[in-house]
Amino acid sequence: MTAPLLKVEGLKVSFGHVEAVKGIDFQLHEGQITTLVGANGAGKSTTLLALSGLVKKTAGRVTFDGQDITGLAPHKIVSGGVVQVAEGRATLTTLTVRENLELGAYTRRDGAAARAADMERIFTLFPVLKDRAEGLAGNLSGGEQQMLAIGRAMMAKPRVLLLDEPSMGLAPIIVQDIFRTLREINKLGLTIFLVEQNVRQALKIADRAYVIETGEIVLEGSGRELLGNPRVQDAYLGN
Amino acid sequence: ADIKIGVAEALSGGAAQYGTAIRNGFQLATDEINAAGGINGNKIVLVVEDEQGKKEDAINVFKKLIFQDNVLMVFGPTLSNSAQAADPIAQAAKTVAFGTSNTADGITSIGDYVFRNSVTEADVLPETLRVATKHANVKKVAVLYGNDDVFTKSGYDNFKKALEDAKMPVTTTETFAKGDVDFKAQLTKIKATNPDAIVLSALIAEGAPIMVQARQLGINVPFIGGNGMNSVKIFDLAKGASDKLYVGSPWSASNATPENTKFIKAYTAKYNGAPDQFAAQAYDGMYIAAQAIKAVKLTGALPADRAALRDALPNVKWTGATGAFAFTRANDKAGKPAGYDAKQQAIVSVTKGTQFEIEK
Amino acid sequence: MLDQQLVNALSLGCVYALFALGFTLIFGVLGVINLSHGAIFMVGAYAAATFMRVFSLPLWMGLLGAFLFSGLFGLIIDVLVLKPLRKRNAPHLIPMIATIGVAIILNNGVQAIFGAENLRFPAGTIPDDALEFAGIHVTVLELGIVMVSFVLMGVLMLALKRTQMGRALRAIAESPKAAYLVGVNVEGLFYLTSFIAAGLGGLSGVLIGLYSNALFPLMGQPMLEKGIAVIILGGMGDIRGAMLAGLFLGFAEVLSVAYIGSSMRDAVAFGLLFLVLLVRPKGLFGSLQERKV
Amino acid sequence: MLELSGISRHFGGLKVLQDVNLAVPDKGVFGLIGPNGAGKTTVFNLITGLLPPTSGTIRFDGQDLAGRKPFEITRGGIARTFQNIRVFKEMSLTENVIVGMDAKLRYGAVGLLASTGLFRSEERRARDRARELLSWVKLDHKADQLADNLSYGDQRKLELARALATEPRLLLLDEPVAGMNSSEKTDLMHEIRNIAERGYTIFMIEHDMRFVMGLCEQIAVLNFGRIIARGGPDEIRNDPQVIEAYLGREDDEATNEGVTV
Amino acid sequence: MTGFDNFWAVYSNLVLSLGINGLLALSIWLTLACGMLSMANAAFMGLGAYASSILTLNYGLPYPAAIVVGMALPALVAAIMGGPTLRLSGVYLAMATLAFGEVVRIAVLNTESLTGGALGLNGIPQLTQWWHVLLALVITLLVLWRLRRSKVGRAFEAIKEDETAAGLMGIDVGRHKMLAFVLGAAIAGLAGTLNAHLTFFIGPGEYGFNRAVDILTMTILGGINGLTGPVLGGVILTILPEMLRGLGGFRLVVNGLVLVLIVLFLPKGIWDPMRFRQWFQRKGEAA
Ligand SMILES: Nc1ncnc2c1ncn2[C@@H]1O[C@H](COP(=O)(O)OP(=O)(O)OP(=O)(O)O)[C@@H](O)[C@H]1O
Ligand SMILES: Nc1ncnc2c1ncn2[C@@H]1O[C@H](COP(=O)(O)OP(=O)(O)OP(=O)(O)O)[C@@H](O)[C@H]1O
Ligand SMILES: [Mg+2]
Ligand SMILES: [Mg+2]
Repeated sequence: MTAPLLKVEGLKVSFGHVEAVKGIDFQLHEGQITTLVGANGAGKSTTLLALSGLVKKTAGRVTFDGQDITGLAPHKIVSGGVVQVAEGRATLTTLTVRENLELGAYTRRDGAAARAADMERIFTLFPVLKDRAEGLAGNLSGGEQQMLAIGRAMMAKPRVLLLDEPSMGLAPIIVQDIFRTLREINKLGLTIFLVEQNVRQALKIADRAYVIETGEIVLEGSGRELLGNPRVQDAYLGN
Repeated sequence: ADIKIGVAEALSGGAAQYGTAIRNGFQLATDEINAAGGINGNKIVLVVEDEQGKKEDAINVFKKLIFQDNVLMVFGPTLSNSAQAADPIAQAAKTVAFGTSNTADGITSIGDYVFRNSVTEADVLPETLRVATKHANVKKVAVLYGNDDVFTKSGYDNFKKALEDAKMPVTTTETFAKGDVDFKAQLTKIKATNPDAIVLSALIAEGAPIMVQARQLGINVPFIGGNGMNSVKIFDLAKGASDKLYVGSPWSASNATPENTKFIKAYTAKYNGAPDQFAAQAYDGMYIAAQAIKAVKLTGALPADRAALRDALPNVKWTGATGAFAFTRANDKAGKPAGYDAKQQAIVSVTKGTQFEIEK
Repeated sequence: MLDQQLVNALSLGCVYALFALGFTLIFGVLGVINLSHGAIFMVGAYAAATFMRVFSLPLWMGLLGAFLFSGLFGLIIDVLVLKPLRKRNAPHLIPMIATIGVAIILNNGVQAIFGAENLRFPAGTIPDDALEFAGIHVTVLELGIVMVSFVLMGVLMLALKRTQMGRALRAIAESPKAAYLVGVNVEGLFYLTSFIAAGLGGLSGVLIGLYSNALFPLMGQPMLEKGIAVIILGGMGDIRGAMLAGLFLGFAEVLSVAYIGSSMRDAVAFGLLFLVLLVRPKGLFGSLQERKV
Repeated sequence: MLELSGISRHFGGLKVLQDVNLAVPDKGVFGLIGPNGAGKTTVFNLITGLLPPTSGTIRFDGQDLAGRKPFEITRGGIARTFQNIRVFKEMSLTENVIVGMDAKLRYGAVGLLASTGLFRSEERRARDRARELLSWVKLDHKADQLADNLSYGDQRKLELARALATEPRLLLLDEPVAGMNSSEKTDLMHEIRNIAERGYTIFMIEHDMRFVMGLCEQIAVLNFGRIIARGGPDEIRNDPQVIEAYLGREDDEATNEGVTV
Repeated sequence: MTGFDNFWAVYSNLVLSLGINGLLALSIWLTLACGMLSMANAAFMGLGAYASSILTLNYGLPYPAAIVVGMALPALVAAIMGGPTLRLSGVYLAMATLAFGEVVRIAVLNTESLTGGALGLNGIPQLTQWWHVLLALVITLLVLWRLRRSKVGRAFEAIKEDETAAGLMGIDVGRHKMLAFVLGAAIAGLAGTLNAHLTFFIGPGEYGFNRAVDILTMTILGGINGLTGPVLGGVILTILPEMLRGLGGFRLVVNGLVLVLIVLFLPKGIWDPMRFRQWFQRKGEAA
């Protein structure tokens, strides 16, 4: 197997006296979809925020493409190519759709033409964004905002895309769209790390999966394996 | 033994500019007196406290000076408002409170331990008006004053009365507020009424820009100012626009009496800057107090000494930087005799170039 | 008279707006009502006056010096005071209280160094004489203030609207977390904002100090009161709103002096402001959401 | 029980709801589904008095709700949860729930100031009741924690308990299982069913089809501000219009689990 | 003179100011507790001070009656202006209330025959006794403490966190806000009355912007999560400049520095039980 693109070792995060993530290890391989599933409060979002440098890691090491990025500032992590679509989307509602997308390219220094080309690419992926480009992002419906959030993250030319529950609160038809899109952009070569409550679907599209319980990784395997794992079925699929 | 005298002035906050000048005046006089051997061989020791120009602090400082530092008498506070709050403390403690900068009505009504040598404008304004009218042919005036400040507001009250007494028509009365930087709205309005002079009750921080902006609007009539404008700072702050300002006051920078010349020279040497009226009155205030102390036999029993000082003060006659000085009895609200005000001759001067010129 | 008064109102309005530009910038981006802005304003004026006197510098150097010097102060305040509070997630009024402390330090520090009395810029820094057009008097300085404030407004608005950094600043204003997620160096932009806002404060200190020609340690205090009114009336951190609200206040004051009476000026101006708020509860341009802290 | 007739709501030029007619029957679970931005939450906002309708009337138990303030409507027996969680973060779970009982605590100013026996017994009753409600949603073991420290899913459950504290007859739930995983959804499904069996009427917005189909006796579908379908789960599941607008086709490998189950 | 008499002679005013500032801090705490940043309390203090002083000074009204008026008038004004104003939120409410304060100040300046204008009112009888202040503070604390522990306190907190959600929990948001605003005004009026009858003099400059900011500072600095904080904040801000008297010219610089340091190291206010608990726990762990 090739060396992992992103490697996390012994990651711990505490809030005051509560340890939300208790020393976890996992790896993302280039070009794969990896998923992290778990119950409410298991520490999934915290893990992602720690990867992006938005919460302080109490211990652990993160290597990305062979380089230690553990203590880097959030903007350095983004410019390095690790970009997150956060829980609740964090669209900038007072900016227009186009401005949101342009801001996505904030860390890029490769010229306006390249950025414009990427924006066109995103517009082909999500045509509705093109229609609403000059409108305020706050006026988009929940699903459209989710698309915008993904599109904005892609404007950063990420090498790894971190997604925190992208399907939450979306109509079934949109959820299908989102998962389809994820697979499409994955096929374009993007590495994806997906946190989902929608465990079944996440496992279905994942190459590799981890299960987290109260801050610790308790199971790992390929998506298919875990889908068939009785413990997973029992705890997360509600069968 | 040393004679402890309390000084409660605003050394910080908005009134610090005046409080500092006052403190300097006291210090200068004290140094001179001590250098000349003190009072009957006793040195004066000043206990200086900052009252920030706030009434609560003035009360606290008065109490500290009177009850803790056991001073013989207290000078201050800087602002009339603070005096209204603090002087009753001194009155109740039977200790002389001596104001050198309080010009508002009613301060000396508080009681018979309250003294001041600051002249209320009521006494000098009629004279200023008379002189200005005579020299500048004033037939009607516009009035401009700061209506949110005791000093400028009580100045205005006296102006108003003087104008009524002199049967001088007023074309319009305008106000401004402390801290304003733009007075053109008022001045434009004044200009439209075509007065022969503008009567101005302001402190220098606003008075100077008012004069500058008036000239910029093409208003070239004389200004008739109160105590607050009586400062050589006007030549600096309103450079190029400072001419034709009439001020009346017992003290003038250009009054060439030997006492005043000596004071201005000593002050300038010591503090590296020209004195103003606040410093002059404080300087004289200390000498006046010294005269009274010289006249009493200090026993060391504080209450007796304080009472004796009070009894001796009203009799002091003194000629200092502000000219000949005597006290005159004031009445309280019920009309009974209370504290003591100043009785002094006003000098009227007008700005010309970088000088106040005395006009008769 | 009305024409002259309208000119007066325009220049007074621009005085308020000029002060408010930096003030509203820091309010908008950092979400802090920076009550030391008045002190920074004063520091800028003192700095320029001192530079110009001691080194006999021309006005533009004084302005530049004031901008850099007060900007530096703003930066220091951010690093030493506001940043630790951000890190500690302080409740949202706390930074404001801290800036009160900073203002006390600056006001009294300047007084301890320069004394309480009025200072001025060297005479002749700017021509004092008024120009006259059709009976209307204006000074070079007034024209300068009007121009500078409109130009600054234009530059700031354009920068915020059109540049990537401007978008980033607006992003921070809405949600620092979202800004982090797109890779904005949020801390860096906080520093930059503090620097520029304070620099603008200092710049306005010089221009307004030239206008009144009487500098004193507490000269920023009255401006601060009016400035707060202006930035809130304008709507959270809205540059255009600050400009408009500044003009509103200027016109309200001048016209109430002209037609109602100068002793009622502030009551009329603030009464109107009160009424405007009742009609537009988020200020003139308050479409922006207040950040929930 | 609840009846919307001819309801429209516009925001400026945006016609979010157009002539919506809905009747929520007494007892049982009623569902409202529809694409994102269809206007579902707006319907709840109108019912609870947060927004006035542009036209139309809303009746609850035969009474017109027009002009009533939100708190009056709540006191009248309608409670809700929020799509964007709105728990009181700085308060403990117990306190959160007791806030919901505000109108039910009957001690006056005197009782309050003098800490009378009535005051104490009422406060104790509130505390006991809060604990009971928290146990309904299995949060009683965290009763004294701050709500802020709960995870997303737990906060949703807390909102549910808090809404129940107002003693509603009609409970409006806006996406109660968003952010929960399947087994948690199953748990909550049981809990909601229990609540319904206790006699509450439930009106629910949800995107999770398994959840909706499993709980609701009646479902209405909103699309672009209009009701496009109404009926039992099976009818809705097979309605071509609903599939087109909302459910999507099952032509994908990663189909929505709700549809396949 | 005994030590205490001596202390009291020098510091009685300071001590009573502590109590009065404590009352002011509590008056704004009440509105803050309800999520409203109202800056009108300085003006309410002034209204109380002027109303009661005019009555005792010119009409010889007995002090208790004057106190009642000094509380009732601001409360009444608050009730009238609360209607339209309390719809505003955050800094917009702060601005509207500041504007109201400014209008009150100008009104005082312009009603000279009644209020003395800029010259203020002087010769106000010194009727405030030490126990008046103590009693006022104790009763206020008691009432607020009871409020806090009841459904009213919970409602305030809920409104502070999320007005909409509170309304949908059946809480009459408007009435509770009004209650906090009016009660705060009455307490501020009480403080104004006590202060006016302690210092012989009142003037319009005392109740402006600076006072409004001072009051807010005391409360926030002390900490708003309880009643101890505001009182403590009032005490510290009153005593601090007095304690620093020895420092001369730079004393207020130090004063400002202390303020900044307190805020930096205790960002939730001085009285922050959570932090105390944390400290104890940390010590416990270390041991
Ligand atoms: N800022 C915080 N302060 C204190 N505790 C926190 C904080 N953020 C998260 N936690 C706690 O950390 C734990 C993990 O939370 P996290 O948000 O990572 O869970 P999650 O797996 O994403 O859950 P969900 O599916 O509900 O989003 C939870 O118990 C939560 O209460
Ligand atoms: N206050 C408002 N001002 C302007 N537009 C609004 C407002 N509230 C809602 N809208 C618009 O109304 C439409 C319907 O919103 P609503 O929140 O009711 O949708 P929804 O059906 O609940 O969607 P979702 O499933 O994504 O929650 C959206 O387009 C939204 O942008
Ligand atoms: Mg999460
Ligand atoms: Mg919704």
